[in-house]
Amino acid sequence: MITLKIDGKTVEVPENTTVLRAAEAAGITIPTLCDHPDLTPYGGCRLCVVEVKGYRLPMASCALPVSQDMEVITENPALAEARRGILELLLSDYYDQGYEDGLGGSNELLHWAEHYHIDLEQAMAKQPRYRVDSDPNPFVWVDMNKCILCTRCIRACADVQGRFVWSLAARGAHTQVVAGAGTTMLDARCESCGACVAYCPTGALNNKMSLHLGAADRKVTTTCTYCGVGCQLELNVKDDKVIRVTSNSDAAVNGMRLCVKGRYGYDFIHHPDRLTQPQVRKYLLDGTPRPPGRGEWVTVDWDTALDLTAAKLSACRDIYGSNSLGILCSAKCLNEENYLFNKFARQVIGTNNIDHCARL
Amino acid sequence: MSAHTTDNGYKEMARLAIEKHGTSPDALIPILLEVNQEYGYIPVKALTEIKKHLNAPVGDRLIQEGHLFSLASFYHMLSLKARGRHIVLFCESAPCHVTGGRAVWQALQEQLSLSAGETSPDGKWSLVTTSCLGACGVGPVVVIDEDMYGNVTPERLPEILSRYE
Amino acid sequence: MLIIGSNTTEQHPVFGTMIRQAVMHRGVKLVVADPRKIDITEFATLHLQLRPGTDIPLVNGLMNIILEKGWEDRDFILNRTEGFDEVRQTLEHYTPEHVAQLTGIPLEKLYEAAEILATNKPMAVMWAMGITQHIVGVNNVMDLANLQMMLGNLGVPGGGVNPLRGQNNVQGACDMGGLPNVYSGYQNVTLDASREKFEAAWGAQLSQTVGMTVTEMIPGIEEDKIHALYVLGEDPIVSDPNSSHIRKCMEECDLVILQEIFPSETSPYADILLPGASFAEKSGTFTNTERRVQMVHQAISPPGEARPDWWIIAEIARRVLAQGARQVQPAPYSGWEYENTSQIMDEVAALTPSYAGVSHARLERDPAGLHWPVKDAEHPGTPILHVGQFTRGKGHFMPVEHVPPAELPDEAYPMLLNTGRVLYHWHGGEMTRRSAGLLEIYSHAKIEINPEDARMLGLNGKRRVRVSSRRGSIEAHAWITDRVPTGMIFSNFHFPESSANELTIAALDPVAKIPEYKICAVRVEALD
Amino acid sequence: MTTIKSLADLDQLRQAALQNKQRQAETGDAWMTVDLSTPALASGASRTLKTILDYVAARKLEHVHVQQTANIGYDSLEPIVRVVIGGNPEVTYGKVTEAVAERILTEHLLGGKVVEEYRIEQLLAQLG
Amino acid sequence: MMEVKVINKRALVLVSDDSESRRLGSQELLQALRTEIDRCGLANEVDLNTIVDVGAKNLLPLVIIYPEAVVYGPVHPADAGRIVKEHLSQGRVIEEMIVPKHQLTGRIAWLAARSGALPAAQRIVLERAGRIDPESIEDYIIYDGYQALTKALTQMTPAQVIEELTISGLQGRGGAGFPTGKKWEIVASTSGSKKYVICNADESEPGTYKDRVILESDPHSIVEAMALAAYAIGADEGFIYIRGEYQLAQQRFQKAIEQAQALGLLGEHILGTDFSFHLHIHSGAGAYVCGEETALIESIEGKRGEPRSRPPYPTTHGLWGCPTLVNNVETLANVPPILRRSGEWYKKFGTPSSPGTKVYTIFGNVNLTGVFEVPMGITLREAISIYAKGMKNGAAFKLAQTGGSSGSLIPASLQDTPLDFAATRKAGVSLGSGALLIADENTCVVDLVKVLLNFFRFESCGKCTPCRIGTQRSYEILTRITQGQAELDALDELLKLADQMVRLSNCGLGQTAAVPIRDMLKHFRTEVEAHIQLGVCPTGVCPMRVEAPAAEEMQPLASA
Repeated sequence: MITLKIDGKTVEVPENTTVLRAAEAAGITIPTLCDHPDLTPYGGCRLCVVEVKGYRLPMASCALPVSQDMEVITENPALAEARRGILELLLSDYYDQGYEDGLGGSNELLHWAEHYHIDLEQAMAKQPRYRVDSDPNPFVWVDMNKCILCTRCIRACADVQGRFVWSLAARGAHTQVVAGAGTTMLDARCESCGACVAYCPTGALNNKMSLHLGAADRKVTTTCTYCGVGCQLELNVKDDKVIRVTSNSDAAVNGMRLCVKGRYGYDFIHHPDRLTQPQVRKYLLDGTPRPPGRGEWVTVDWDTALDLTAAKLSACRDIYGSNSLGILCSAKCLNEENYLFNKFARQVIGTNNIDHCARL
Repeated sequence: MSAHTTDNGYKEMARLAIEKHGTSPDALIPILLEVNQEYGYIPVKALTEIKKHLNAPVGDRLIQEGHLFSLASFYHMLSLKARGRHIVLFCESAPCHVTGGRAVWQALQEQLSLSAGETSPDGKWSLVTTSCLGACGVGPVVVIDEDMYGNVTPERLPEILSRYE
Repeated sequence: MLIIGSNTTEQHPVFGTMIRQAVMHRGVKLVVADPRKIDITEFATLHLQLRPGTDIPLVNGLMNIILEKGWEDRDFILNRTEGFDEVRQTLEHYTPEHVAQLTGIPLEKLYEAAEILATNKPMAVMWAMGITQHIVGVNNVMDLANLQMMLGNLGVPGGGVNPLRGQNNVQGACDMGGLPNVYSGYQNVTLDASREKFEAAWGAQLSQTVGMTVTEMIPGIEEDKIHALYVLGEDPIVSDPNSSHIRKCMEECDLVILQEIFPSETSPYADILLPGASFAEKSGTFTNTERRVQMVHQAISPPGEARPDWWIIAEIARRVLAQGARQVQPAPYSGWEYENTSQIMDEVAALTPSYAGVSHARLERDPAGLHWPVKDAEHPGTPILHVGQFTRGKGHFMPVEHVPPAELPDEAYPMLLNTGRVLYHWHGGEMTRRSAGLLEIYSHAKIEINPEDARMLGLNGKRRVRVSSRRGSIEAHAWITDRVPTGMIFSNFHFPESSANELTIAALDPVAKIPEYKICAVRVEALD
Repeated sequence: MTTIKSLADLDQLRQAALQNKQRQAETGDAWMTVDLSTPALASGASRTLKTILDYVAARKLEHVHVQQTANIGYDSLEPIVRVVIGGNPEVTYGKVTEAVAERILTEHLLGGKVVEEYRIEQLLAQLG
Repeated sequence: MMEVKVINKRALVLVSDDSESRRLGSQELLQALRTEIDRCGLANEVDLNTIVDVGAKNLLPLVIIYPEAVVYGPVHPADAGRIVKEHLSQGRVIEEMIVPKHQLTGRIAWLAARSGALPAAQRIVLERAGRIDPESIEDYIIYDGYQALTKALTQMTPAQVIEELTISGLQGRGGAGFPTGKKWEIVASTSGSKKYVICNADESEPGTYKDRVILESDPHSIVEAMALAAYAIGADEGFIYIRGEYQLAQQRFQKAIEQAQALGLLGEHILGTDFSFHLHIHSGAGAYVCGEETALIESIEGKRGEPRSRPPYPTTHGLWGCPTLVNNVETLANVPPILRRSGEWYKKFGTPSSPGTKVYTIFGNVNLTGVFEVPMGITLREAISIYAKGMKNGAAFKLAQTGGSSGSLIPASLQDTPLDFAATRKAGVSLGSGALLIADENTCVVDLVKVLLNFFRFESCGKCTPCRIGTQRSYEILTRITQGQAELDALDELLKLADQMVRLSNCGLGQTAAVPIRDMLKHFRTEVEAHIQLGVCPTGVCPMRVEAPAAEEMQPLASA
């Protein structure tokens, strides 16, 4: 363990902890943009500079390992001025076209700009440098005018997804983030997991499906409906509609990770094909024999449908015996629902003919 | 060059370069330099071929075209754009600048009818600026292909350029 | 780590990313056994490109080498297991040379794999349907257990025989008694004690015989054994093997009740169609492949008149019980009056020892979820099974012999068909085909064909093929790729119009009744 | 060449090489040493070298040995060529273009007369 | 046979001419000296000039004569004849007129270290340059080659090698001047089974080509030095990172490696001992920033040359995370002579605070360009007058830039500052790599600084904000000034950007990119303001009108 002083507070942290994390442990927030706890430290944006006794110049706390008896100051007028300067430089390369980005006009960059009382109007670039929506990926919106080259997308793709779609190209003033060999994301073997979007602090990468839908009213944490990993995700809800899916570092199984289906495969929920009314075949209502192909559908109310179902099931049971019925429950449904089906088959029908697609 | 720019050509080139330099990470830039030398630039197809040979995690990364592209666009001796038959390198650093480089640069652009980074339509010349080549004692310096010319003046240029077909 | 029969990065993408990171950042040595060059092989120290259906020879061969080299964990075998000698005898036939011949894996790779797997501890085995969807599925799994017991890799963190369950709540559906042989918590229906317990709880007489599996029920229609099917959120036409046969059976069924969120390929065969709620529209729990029980929270209301499935089933149950011949006595859990799923979970907990400590209130407090068994309200859950002791006491080695697949390529059907899923779609594709972006990226079925085969078949730039088996035929786009070896094609079943299951064979594992989706013989023709 | 194992080995090698040079000097042969450093090459040293080699070859001057060295430090006086004949003091020339090289060969090597105006001392004196 | 070539003797005489000296007769002295020099016919060989603010009041007026750097004082007009006759004509130092060393104070105190020997004769690093065939290991051995290595391996422990180096006081010649012995000591004492030696030959600082001269002229000296370093720190593998543009140096070095291997001086069991050392060449691919040692390491590791955050330093966490010694070519070239002779021997050269010699490159608007090696502590004036043979076409000296693009702009008024590490640091200028760009009165400082910032904005790796964006914004402002488009507050903006670059950049590139801006505004503010306020470029270099659009269109590299 290493003991050091941050803003006068004595902090004890394990070796190889960064000053930034040590400050966090002490409840001190240091502004950052390029840093994220899930990602390899980068030390690029320089917003997190602190003063360290023995060093002539401010040090980037996100990349500085603690050392014994270090004395750190995280905020003072000189550092505030330095941060303001960094933000002004970043903003001088940042251009907002003014479209509704679904972030409610806020992102991490703008948050800190506001925190340090920067006049956005004056500080922002006066013209765009890149085409907006420059990648055809159906899920990821790319607007490099908002990119501050923090490389969180690059590191997210590498450190979280293990896919290496994004990288930096060129250098100096011409440095930019590109997909693959300057191709489209999909051509660069992007799996559209959206990790890059999840980690982007400026909205340069954004969720295309959610772009003009505004901010969510609330977020509901739930478990993904696709594979057996059981990822936790946040359904962002507005006007009783899911407008976005986000991930959260707190999720026990997956953290910020999600796959393309989990993050973007949610629009089936609102698909017009959804069944919204019980339907029964007309012949059942008419009490006539079943026509070939079972005949036409009739939309009915629940009572009709439920009564009919119950009547047909009990009739079948009573005529052919309990074991003439088969119950297929579902690996997509809740535990509670599957339990009820098991109870239904065994208690109500009296059969063990219950199965689901575990084998398929 | 055309024989090389077939898919098989790229494959063969990638194989040879890997054979020579290996697949460890420190071989990446030497491999790219080799390709650049072979083609005068680095075709994206060649990156794909190289990548195929490197497809095992290298340290904390899996080498994809993107990383190779990133390297190729970072290092100035590597080009991602096709170049002309002759590459004219002009040193634009301060030492050459104060000894008359500006005039030479003007003259070069005029005589080749090219701006920085351009290739002539007939594919003969590419004009490229470079930072210091370490021959400041004889600046201004122009390099054409492998030949370095020191103490260049606008007046000397036509004779120098005429040496190239 | 050994991944066998799992295309992890496409089927369980988030686990896939974790495995990638483990290789890159923790230096985990990864061996992937798969007939295809799936994506995760990029991260593998070694890729064993075995012939389909030769998992048992491979695993036996690896064990043979392990014994030859003396890498087995003698203490573990002695203290924790039984039946090792029989396995040892069986393994004698699986000499590395013989195994190399059967699997098509070069001898030196077998040795290399055995060394990696035996000398890096702990070693975890990850497997999925590539192991189970064979006529020898159960034996495949047992053989993997043999391997892990031999190496002492059970009951330790980072070890184990880890199945990656296909669907989100396949684990939960099994846990909850959605199986013909067990009640919730794997309480056997043929065991008097279990049956009596549930009879007492539910107030009804229960059947003593094991029921039919899905793969028996549907063909059972033809045999007049089954007259009615009540199907919840499943699409047997697409997901079951030999679709044309399924269609014929469904057509004949007297009564088909389908409870779904979308009209499916199965709905033309339904008589009653009940609109269910999607996962976003109801609350309850799912249990993931790690046995972790987690909350599902309702975020929005169901569309129109759609209702949560638990509500629908309870309504039907009440109505069925109200009429007809079957009597239910008053009992602690005989009723069907549920206001929410929390009450249902309380009933589950009361009747299911492994879920005894699970309640919604507890899960709300701890969003990380609980790994069952959770023995009571204070029990912390069980992330790792078999620590110190197996459930049954000693781990039992089961000798396993190679059985060739049910249908192998022949002159008429010279190619081998392997099936599975792709990243962008899921199962029958009911949901993913209704997601615009997913469909944009992956819009139609693609048949993976090796370039060499493509040349032999005269594809010659043509992109459409017809694939036929003894059971049916589909047309689809060809994806010429060296992901598949020569002689083998790969197809998915996400697109009804060209579903692989038109072709697959309904040959079943004798124990688990799992169809052999992974292997059948087909013929491929180029189309214009 | 055997490998070196000690200071004595190294010294032996050094002595042998020195003696070899000494013997060469005693023959009265001539050595022309051309600077082939980068500034030299940028100033046309490769052409100078070629001129010298061609001249020597054409006239079959077997007693003239051409060798290379590198940068002595006067970049603006490149190409620099050094001439030593037998045991005589060496003469260093600067700005040795092809034409100057021919003059040096003809006048100095064959004629025994130093081309004064291209002696490096002369060139340096002119500068200040 | 081949003697060291000494540059033509040419003297520089400086007479103190501040107000105190004048009061004591410096003007008369100057006149007397001029007359005597003319009388003796030395007008073409001796440069007579004045010096101000020498700070040694009790000795005034004083006379300093270079290249010997002898200080006479106080000197009366009557002494002029003797000085010219004895010292300048006959080359005899007049011992009794020399100021006692302990009396030297103020700004010329450093001269105490200057002995009477001719600096240019004291070649250590370039001892063999231009004398031997660089492609012949025999030539190298004839001139004492591999003696140090043989001596070290057979007679010295690694600790003794480092000790000798520490005694010598050698400081890194790449620019920072870190004590070399100390650096070796740190790497040697860091635990780790694998260590590396890296020779930084990525000499990209514009105008610096001393390392190229060493590698092209005497590659074996670096092979030997790297083997010595490896032995001292316990490494068995080394890389020399040579600029990709230095093809000739690469070829010659490759040949040297092969020759050394053939003689058993590299490879396994060198000289039959347990010491093994494998040396590889790694070619750069065109990136200035890779001269920064951590960027260089990243580059070897197959990545973009982005400097790492420090600490930790390469001495503990270098190549592949292993302890790594990174030394500049010139630094290493000093090592074999030190070990062959001794640390004490080496300390006799240069100044007490900066022992040894320094290799300078000099170019620009001067008569003789090239490379020269002198003891630490010569002045810029000396370099121009004596080694570069004065300004070209008789133009006036306006400014020098020392140490390449990142170095200081030194105005004529500071040309008597001695060029050693301590004195330059004190004067607020950086000695850097030893490049001396000499610019005359026809050079526009704004135009020059714009060229420098153009360089930096392309050479910045792009990683950190202050450097990537700061260099670009600075360049844009400078461009506006040269186009007559700037307001006076642009200069405040420039200073603010410079301050951000210095304080907040991740590495030296961004930090030093600000130096020329600051120096420009410190020494040449009037000239800059003339552009803005008068709308004229005093030297007539800048166009003072918009020629082309200043803003650059940038499209994503993505082709989509």
